[in-house]
Amino acid sequence: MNLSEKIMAGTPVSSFKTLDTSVLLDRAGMLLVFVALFIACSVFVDNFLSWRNMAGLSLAISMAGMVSCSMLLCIASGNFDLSVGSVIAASGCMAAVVINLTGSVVIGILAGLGLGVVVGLINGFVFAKLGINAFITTLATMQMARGFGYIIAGGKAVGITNSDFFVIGTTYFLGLPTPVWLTLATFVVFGWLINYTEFGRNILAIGGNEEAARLAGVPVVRTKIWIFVIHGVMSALAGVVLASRMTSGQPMTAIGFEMTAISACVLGGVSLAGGIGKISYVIAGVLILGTVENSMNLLNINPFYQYLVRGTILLVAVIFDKYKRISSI
Amino acid sequence: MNLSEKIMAGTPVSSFKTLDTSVLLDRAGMLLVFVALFIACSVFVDNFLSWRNMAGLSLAISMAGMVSCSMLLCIASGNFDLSVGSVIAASGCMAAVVINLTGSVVIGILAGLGLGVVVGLINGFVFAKLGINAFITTLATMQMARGFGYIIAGGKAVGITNSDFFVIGTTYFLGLPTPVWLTLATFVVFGWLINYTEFGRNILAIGGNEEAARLAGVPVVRTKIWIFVIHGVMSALAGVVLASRMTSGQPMTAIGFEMTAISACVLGGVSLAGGIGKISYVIAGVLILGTVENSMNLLNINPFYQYLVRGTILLVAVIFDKYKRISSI
Amino acid sequence: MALGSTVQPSTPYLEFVHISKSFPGVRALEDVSFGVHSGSVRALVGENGAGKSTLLKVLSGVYRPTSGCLKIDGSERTFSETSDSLAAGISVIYQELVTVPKLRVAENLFLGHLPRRRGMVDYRRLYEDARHALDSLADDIDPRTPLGRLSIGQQQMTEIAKALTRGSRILAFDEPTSSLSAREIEKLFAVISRLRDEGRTILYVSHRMEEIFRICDSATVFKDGRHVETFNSMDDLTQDILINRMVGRDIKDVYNYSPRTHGDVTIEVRNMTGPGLRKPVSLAARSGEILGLFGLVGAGRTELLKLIYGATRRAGGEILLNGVPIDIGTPRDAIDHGIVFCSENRKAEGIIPLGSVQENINISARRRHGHRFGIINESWERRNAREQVRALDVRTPGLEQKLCNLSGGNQQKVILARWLSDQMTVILFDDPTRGIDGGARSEIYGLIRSLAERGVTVLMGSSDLPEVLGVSDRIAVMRDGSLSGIVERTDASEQKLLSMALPV
Amino acid sequence: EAADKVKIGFLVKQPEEPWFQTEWRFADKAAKDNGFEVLKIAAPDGERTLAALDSLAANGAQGFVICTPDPRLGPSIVAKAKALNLKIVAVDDRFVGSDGKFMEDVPYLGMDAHAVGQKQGSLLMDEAGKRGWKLAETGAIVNTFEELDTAHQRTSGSVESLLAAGFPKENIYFAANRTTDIPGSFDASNIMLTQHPDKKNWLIIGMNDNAVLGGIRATEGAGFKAPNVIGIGINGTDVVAELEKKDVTGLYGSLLLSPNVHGYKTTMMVYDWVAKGIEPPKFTPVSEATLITRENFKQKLKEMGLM
Ligand SMILES: Nc1ncnc2c1ncn2[C@@H]1O[C@H](COP(=O)(O)OP(=O)(O)OP(=O)(O)O)[C@@H](O)[C@H]1O
Ligand SMILES: Nc1ncnc2c1ncn2[C@@H]1O[C@H](COP(=O)(O)OP(=O)(O)OP(=O)(O)O)[C@@H](O)[C@H]1O
Ligand SMILES: [Mg+2]
Ligand SMILES: [Mg+2]
Repeated sequence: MNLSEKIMAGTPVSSFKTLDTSVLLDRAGMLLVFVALFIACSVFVDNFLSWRNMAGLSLAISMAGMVSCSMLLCIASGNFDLSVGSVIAASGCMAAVVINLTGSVVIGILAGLGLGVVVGLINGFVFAKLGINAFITTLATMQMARGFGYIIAGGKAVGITNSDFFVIGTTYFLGLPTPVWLTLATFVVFGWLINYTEFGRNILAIGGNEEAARLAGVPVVRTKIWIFVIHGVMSALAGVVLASRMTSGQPMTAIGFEMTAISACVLGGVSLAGGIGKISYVIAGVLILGTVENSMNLLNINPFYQYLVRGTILLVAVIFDKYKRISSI
Repeated sequence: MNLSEKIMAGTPVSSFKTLDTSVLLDRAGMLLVFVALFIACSVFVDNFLSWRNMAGLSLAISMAGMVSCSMLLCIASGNFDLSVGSVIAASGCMAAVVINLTGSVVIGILAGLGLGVVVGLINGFVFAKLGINAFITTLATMQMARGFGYIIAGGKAVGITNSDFFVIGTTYFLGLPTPVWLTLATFVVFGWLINYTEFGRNILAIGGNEEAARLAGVPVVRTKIWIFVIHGVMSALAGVVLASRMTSGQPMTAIGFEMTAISACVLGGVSLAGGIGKISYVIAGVLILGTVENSMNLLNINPFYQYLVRGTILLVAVIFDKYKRISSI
Repeated sequence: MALGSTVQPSTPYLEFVHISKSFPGVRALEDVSFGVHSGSVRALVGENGAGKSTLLKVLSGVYRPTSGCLKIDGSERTFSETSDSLAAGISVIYQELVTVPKLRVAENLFLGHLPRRRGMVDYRRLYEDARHALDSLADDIDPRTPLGRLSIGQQQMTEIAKALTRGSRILAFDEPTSSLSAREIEKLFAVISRLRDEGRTILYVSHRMEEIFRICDSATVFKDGRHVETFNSMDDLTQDILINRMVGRDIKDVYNYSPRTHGDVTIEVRNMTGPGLRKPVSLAARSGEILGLFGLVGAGRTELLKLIYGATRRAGGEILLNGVPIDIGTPRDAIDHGIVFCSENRKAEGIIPLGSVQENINISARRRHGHRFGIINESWERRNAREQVRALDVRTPGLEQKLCNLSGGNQQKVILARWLSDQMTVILFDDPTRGIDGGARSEIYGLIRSLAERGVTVLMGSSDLPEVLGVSDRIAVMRDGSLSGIVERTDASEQKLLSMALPV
Repeated sequence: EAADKVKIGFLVKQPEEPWFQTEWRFADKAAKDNGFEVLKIAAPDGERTLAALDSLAANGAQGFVICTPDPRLGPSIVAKAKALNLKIVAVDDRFVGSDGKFMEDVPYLGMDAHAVGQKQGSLLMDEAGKRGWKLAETGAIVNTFEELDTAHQRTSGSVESLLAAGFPKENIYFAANRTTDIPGSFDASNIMLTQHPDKKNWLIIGMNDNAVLGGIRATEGAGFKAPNVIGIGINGTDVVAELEKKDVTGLYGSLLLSPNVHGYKTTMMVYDWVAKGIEPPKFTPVSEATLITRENFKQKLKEMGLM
C-alpha cells in the first residue's frame, strides 16, 4: 500500500488536510493571541495605536527581543541561562568605564562585548565540559557578573562623556529607533540560524534527545559552549545598547531580566524541556509581554493591580493557546 | 542457576563492597562539602563557632529550610514553583491584616495558611489539570500573589498589635528559636513523606518517567495537585512565621526567594529533571547557602565582593561534589 | 559496489582484543577477544545481561573499555566519543531507540551529517536522500513527519535507515527485529544481505534463533560477560547446540502448549473507537484464555490495548467485565478492575529509570498489599521484590540497583514482575518477550500459561508469528486500524494470519 | 486639544515603597484640587523609565515629575523629554550629568540624602547621651545597602555624624544587607550582635524604617532590652505599628520626611508650568525632617494628613 492509497484510506500517516490546518494554527501559535490582544488594546486603550506609542512600544521591547532570541537557543537545547540580566548590567558598565578611560567608543564596545564572551565561555565550559547543571552554573555567574559590574562601576552609575557612543541608542532610521532595527536584525539572524544551519538543527536535536544527538556524532559539548557564548555576546550587546540609550552604565539595571527573557520564550510556546525552537514563538512572547506592560501604563492602572493583571493575562494567554490547539486537533 | 549460585559464581550480582563505598559517598553528597566548609569556617572565621552565631545561623536558614523541603517535592516531580516568595509575603500580610481585624491569632494564622492553599490549588489545577507548564503557571501566580499582598496591606508593612502572635517567631525552646524547631520538624516530616509513603514514591516516579508512572496506575494529576497545595501551605506557614518574627506583615519581603529555595535543592544535588528526592540533599544545600552568607558577613566582606564570593563558592561546591563522585567510581 | 576485497581469512577486518568493561558492582565484559571478517554477518548471542550490548557500545565509543582495545583492518583504534567511531566507519543500531521525536524523520536520518550547501542545510537534498534511504526499508514513511508520530516499529525502521545513511563499513545491529513484524524483517534481511555482498562487516545481536540461522554466517556466544565460543560456520551448528552453549543446558519446546478449559467471558469490548483505530473494534475473551493479537507494524494493536487500558481516551465503545459495563477513564481505573497492561515501549512507558529495582517492582502492587494509610510497608516490599527477582531470574547486583543500569532484557523482566506482584483478571501484554533471551522467553511463556491456568484472561499483542501461533488459544488479526478477523488456534497457520494481516 | 484635560506624569523608582505611595496620593490630591489628571507609572530601572516616557507622550501628557531610579540617567531622561516635548521636575533624587556634577538647570525639589543621614546620626548620639551610655561599651550597627546610591549616602551621612560626635570608630559595624526588607537587615544585624558580644548598648542605623526595624528585632532576639537599644528610622510611615505597641521597643523614633509635600508641590510645579507657563525655580529645598517618637507621632502624622 503506497502513500497515496493510505491517504485515501485515511490512516494516521496520511490526513494531510487535518495536518495542514493544525500545523498552521500551531505555527501561528501565540501570534494569534497577540493579534487578539493587539486588537483589543487598539479598541479599548486610548492612544495605543498612535505612531508615537508604537515607536515607544517597539523600543521598550527591543532589549527583551534581543536577548530572548539567544535565550531561545539555550532553551531549545534544554537549558536556560540566568546570568543574562547581570551580563547586561556588567557589560554596560564595562563599556562605559572603558570609553571614559580610553576615549574610544570602539574599544569600549569591544570591551563590553568581550565581557559577554568571557561569561559565556565560563558558562559554557563549566556546564558543557565539567557537566555542572546549567541552573547552578548560570546562577553562580549571575552573581559574579553582577558583583563585577558593581566593582568596576564603583557601586553607582557611570556616566559616559563621549557622546559619539549615543548614536547606537538614540538615533532614528526610517522613523524607527536604531535599537529596534538591531532587534529586527536579531530576529532575522536567529530565525535563519535555527532553521537553516546545521548548528541550529543540532541545538534542536540536543534539546530533543541529547543522547541521540551524541550517538549520532553531533558535537554536543562544542555546540553547547557556542550556545552560551552566543548568548553571552547577545546579552552584552543588549547591555551596550542599553548603556548608549541611558548615556551611562548602570550596575543595578536589568535585575530579574532572566525571567523576562525566559518567560517571553515560554509564553510564546517554547518548551522548557527543549527541542522546540521557533523564532515566531519568541516574537509572539515578547510582543505580548510588551503590549501588556504598555497598555497597563497607558490605562494608568495602579501598580499593585498591575501585578494582578499581569499574572492574569499570562495565565489567560497560555490557557487560550492551549485550548485553541486542542480544539484544532 | 538460582540467585545464590550466581552470587557464588561471581557474576554481576556480587561485589557489594565496591557498591557500598560509592553509594555511601553518593548518599553523603553535598553534606561532605558542607562539612568541609563548616570546618574551614570554624578555623578561619572568628566567632563562627559560637553558640550565639550557630543559633543566629540556624534562624537565618529556617525559612529557606522550610520552603526548600516542599520545593523538593515540586522538583522531584520534575517541576518547580516560582510563586513561593510571593506567597510568603502575601500570607504574612493576610495573617497580619486578619489578626488586626478580628483580634484572633488563630483565625489570622488560618487565613494566612488558607491563602497558601488557594494559591497552591490554582497552581495545581492550572498545571496538572489544564496542562499549562509549571513555569508560566507559577510565574503568573507569583505576580498575582504579590499584587494581592500589596493590595490587602495597602502597600506598606502591616504592624501586628496582638503580641500573642509573636510566640511562634520570637520564643526559644531548649536554647533554640521556635522557628528552628519548626524547620527541623519539617525536615523530619518531609524526609518521612518522601521515603515512607506511597505519595512520596509516586512523586519520584512521576519525576522519573511520568508516562510510565501513569501507566503503572499512579494518580498523576491528583498527586501533582497535592504537591502544589502542600508547597503552598508550607510557603504560607513560612510567611506566617516570618510575620511573627518581624512582628508585622511585609508585602515586599522575600522577593526572589524562589531562587533561594530552588538553588538550595539543586546545589544539594537534586536534579531539575526530576526523579531524585533526598531530603539530605536539601539540608546540605540550605546549610551551605546559609553558612556562606553568614561567614561573609562575619568576615565583613565588601558587599560587592560578596557577589563574587557567593558565585565562586556555588561553583566550587558543585564542581567539588562532581569531582568527588567521579573519582569514587 | 563492493568495498575492497572480500573474505580474507587471515586478517579479520574487525577485532576485539582482550576487552574488559566494568561498571560499579558489575563486570559486564571480561577479556573478550574475537574477530570478524568483512563481507560476513556475525551473530552475537547470549542470555540477557551477557554483555552483548555493552560490547557494541564499546565498539561505538559510548563506553571506553576498562582494558583491551579494538583493531580495525589490523590497526589499533580507541574511541572516546561516538563521533570518532562514526568517522572510522562504524554504525551501531542500538537496542533502545535513540531518536529525537520532535524532529522530522529526515533530520533524524541525517542527524550529525546533514547535507549542506553554502553553509546552510540543504533541505531539498535532505528530503530526497531521506526518501532514498527509506525506499528499501519503509517506503510508507513520509520523511517530513515528526518522528514521534510513528509507531515503535516504524521508528525502529528509521533507526536502521539512519545507520545506512552513513555508508559505514562496519554495521552492528542490536536486536533490530524485536519490534518488527514479519514483513519488515524480510525487508531488513534483504538489506543486510545486500550490505554483506558489498563487503561490509556486520554484527547481529538477536534472541531469535530462526533469524540467526537465516542470515548469519558465523556466531559468537557470550555468557556472563565472557566469550564462550565462536562458530566460524553455521553449517554443522543447530539451534540446540547454540542454546546449550548460551544457557548451559537444553531448552525444550519453548511454547509447550497444552489445551486448557476456558471459563466464562471476562472481558468484552464493544465498538471501541479512538485514535489509531479506523473502524470500531469488538472482541471478547474468556477466563483462562490466551487471545493473541497479531498485525503488521502500525496495524493498531498497541492502540487497541491502550484504549482498553484507559491509557488513551476512547472516542466511543464500551468495556464489559464479567458482563458488567465498567468505566475506565485512566489506567488506575483499569488496575482497580484487575486489568493490567505491559507496554511494548519499555523505555518511554515502562521503566522509572532512576528508581531502584525494588521500587519498579512494587510501584503498582503496593496499593493493595504493602501499605496502611498510605504508609509503605518496607518489609513486604523487600520480600515481594526478592521473590519476584528470584522467580523471574532477574540479573541485578541488588534490589537497590537503579533500573537503568540493568540490561534490556532484565528491565523487561522487572516490568513483568511489577504486574505479577498483584492479582488480576485480565492482562494486556504488548510484545511481552521483546528483547528477552531464549531461556527467559520460555520462562515467560510458562508464566503466561500459568496465569491462564489460574483463570486470568491474557490478551497478547505480538508481531512474532511463531510466538503468536505457539502461545495463543485464539488469534485476533488487525490490519490498518481495524480488526480483520479472529481465528481459532486449530484453524491458524502462518499463511492464513499473514494473509489476514496484509493490506488488501 | 484645548478642551483636553492637562495630563501630568508622576514616575517613581519604587512604587511598592510607602514613601512613593504617599507622594502619588498627594499628587492625585493636587490634580483633584485643580482639575487635571496625573498618570502614575513605575520606573524601576532606566529601560523602563524611558519606556514610561514614551507611553506618557503617547497618552498626551505635557510634563512629568520623576524620582529617577538612578541620578545618572539624568542626561538621557532630559534628552528623551526634549524629544517628546515634555517638561520635567525632578523629585527626591537630583539628576547628575555625565561630568558627575548635578544638572542644575533641571528643576528639582528634594532633600539631601546625606543630610538626612547626618540628622539620623546626630539624633542617635543625642539620645545615647541622654541615657548616659558609655560609648566604649556601645556598638553601632550600620545596615548598608551599597547597591542603592541613596542608601549609601544616608548611611554614610549617619556614620559621619557619629564620628563627629566622638563615637569610637572601632565600635561602628557595617552589616551589608542582602535584601531591602526586614529579614535582610535582621540577618545581617544578627551577625554583628554575635560578633561583638561584649557590647552592652546598641545604636541601629539604616537607610529607612525597615532597615532599622530588622536591627531592632535582632537585638530583641539576642536578649537586649529596649533601654539598651536606640534605633531611629527614616521615612516615618513604616513605624506606626511599632510605636503603637504596648511595650516600648528599641525603636526610639523615626525621621518623618514629607512625601506629601513632595508629591503635592512638584505636581503643582509641573502643572503651573504647562498650564500657566510659570517656570518653577531650579532648586526648591524642603524643610528639615522631623523626629517622631512614641510621644508625638500621632499628632505629627495627623498634622501632615498622613494618618
Ligand atoms: N551503565 C551501566 N551501569 C551498570 N551496569 C551496567 C550498565 N550497562 C550494562 N550494565 C550491566 O552489564 C551487564 C551486561 O549488560 P548488556 O546490556 O551488555 O547485556 P546484553 O547482553 O545486551 O543483554 P540483553 O540481551 O538483555 O540486552 C548487565 O549485567 C548489566 O546490568
Ligand atoms: N500520537 C500519534 N499521532 C499520530 N499517529 C499515531 C500516534 N500514535 C500512533 N499513531 C499511528 O497509529 C497507528 C497504529 O499504531 P500502533 O502503535 O497501535 O501499531 P502496532 O500495531 O502496535 O504496531 P507496532 O508493531 O509498530 O507496535 C500507526 O500508524 C501509528 O503511526
Ligand atoms: Mg542488550
Ligand atoms: Mg505496537
